[in-house]
Amino acid sequence: MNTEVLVLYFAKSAELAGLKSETISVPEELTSQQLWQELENRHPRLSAVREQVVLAVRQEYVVLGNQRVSLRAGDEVAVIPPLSGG
Amino acid sequence: MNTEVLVLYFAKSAELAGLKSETISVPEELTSQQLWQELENRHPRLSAVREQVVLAVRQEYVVLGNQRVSLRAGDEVAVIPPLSGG
Amino acid sequence: MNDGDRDAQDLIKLTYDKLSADAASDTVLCPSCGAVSMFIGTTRNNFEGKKVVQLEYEAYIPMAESQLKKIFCDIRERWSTVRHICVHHRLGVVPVTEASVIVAISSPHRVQSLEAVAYCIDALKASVPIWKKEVYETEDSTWKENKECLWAGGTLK
Amino acid sequence: MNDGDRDAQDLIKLTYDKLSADAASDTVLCPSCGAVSMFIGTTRNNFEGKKVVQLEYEAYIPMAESQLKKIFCDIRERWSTVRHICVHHRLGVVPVTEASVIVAISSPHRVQSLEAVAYCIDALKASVPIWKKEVYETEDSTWKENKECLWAGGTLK
Repeated sequence: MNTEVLVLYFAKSAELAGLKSETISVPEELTSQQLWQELENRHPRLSAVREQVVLAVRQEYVVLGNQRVSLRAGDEVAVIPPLSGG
Repeated sequence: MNTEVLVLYFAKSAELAGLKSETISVPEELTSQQLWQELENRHPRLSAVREQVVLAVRQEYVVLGNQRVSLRAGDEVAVIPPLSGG
Repeated sequence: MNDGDRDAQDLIKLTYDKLSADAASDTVLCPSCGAVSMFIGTTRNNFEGKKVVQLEYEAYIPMAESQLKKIFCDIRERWSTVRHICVHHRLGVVPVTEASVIVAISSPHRVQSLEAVAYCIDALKASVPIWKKEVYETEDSTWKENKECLWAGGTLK
Repeated sequence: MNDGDRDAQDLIKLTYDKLSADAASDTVLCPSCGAVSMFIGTTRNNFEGKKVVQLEYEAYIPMAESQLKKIFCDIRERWSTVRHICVHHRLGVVPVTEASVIVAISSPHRVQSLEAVAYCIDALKASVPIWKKEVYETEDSTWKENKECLWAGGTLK
């Protein structure tokens, strides 16, 4: 089953995706790597940061890999390039 | 030979001596311990801080002991109780 | 002996306004504390020989706040005498020499707040979702990467 | 790349006026530095169960200035990238929670100024001729002794 989530893009990922946020439909259960692939399929230029990015799901960091992610309608997913605050 | 020097008292030593500064006549050559004794002779209550005091001669610290001190007219000698700045 | 002391405060502000050291230090003052330690991060005018004209910051604001709160919890576990903790981070355009971040921490004695400030800025750079773009005189720009960030530089370390 | 940078500044002020964190940090800002670290010593409201109403500071002013300059030299030897160093120390009456001392140091990267600030306040307490008297609610008072001072507590250590 699919569900609608809000995806936020920051910093370089926003420049590559060409937008700051969008609502997309994705499977309710998938791995973090598969979730990333959904985003990369929509915005192929995101592949440039694939090796140096993590996601945040409901404001918690998730690295790309085999971790299972469960999503519900309205959940917030963010693309987090390397941090540079401070 | 004696010479006249300006003695400055700070913090507790000023309270014990009852004054903040005075000009006194002391030998031109003496040890730092003897210089202290000159001050203690003038102000016996200073003995209360004898074990926790150093002098400053021309704005350089000198501990009480056998160090030789050479004084010239107008030199500044200060009584330095334990520091508590900051 | 804490008459007049407020409860321990966690003070977080992400703002487009200019930061103030006095404003940050005032928020952490407390009558039972003898020490306020602070760190102010400012915009440098150069990077590897390129002249920087300004920085631009953006943040994932709600998550930045929740990550800062986690850091504050860690600080209170490590330095139990730390009293108030304040982080002000500027967003948007920050001209050269202006402050991008101010960390201020109070404690009864100075060692704890000095150590906690160093820890706080390290942890902020490693885990708080804020980004800066350096804009050069040549009109190009680069998204920076903190060396403290685990997923910077290509592989998770 | 130090366009617009002043030469390294040693900034010392002993003053009866209220201290300001902004004033201290402003004096050490420089375009090539990304870090300003600060320590603010404030008056605590208690000491061993006694309620403190104010502190009174006095200094051997010219020697305090020369001792601070020696400390600044030591800092520049140990941390060669340290840029500007500022110490503001208040004299006379300092009410509870107000600042008695502010140390502010700038450096291109933060580790050096953070370490140098900790060193500076330790060294100041150990060797700069300034004294404080704590005045208690009970109207008695005590001349304080820094544990960092080698001749405090009865014997030279």
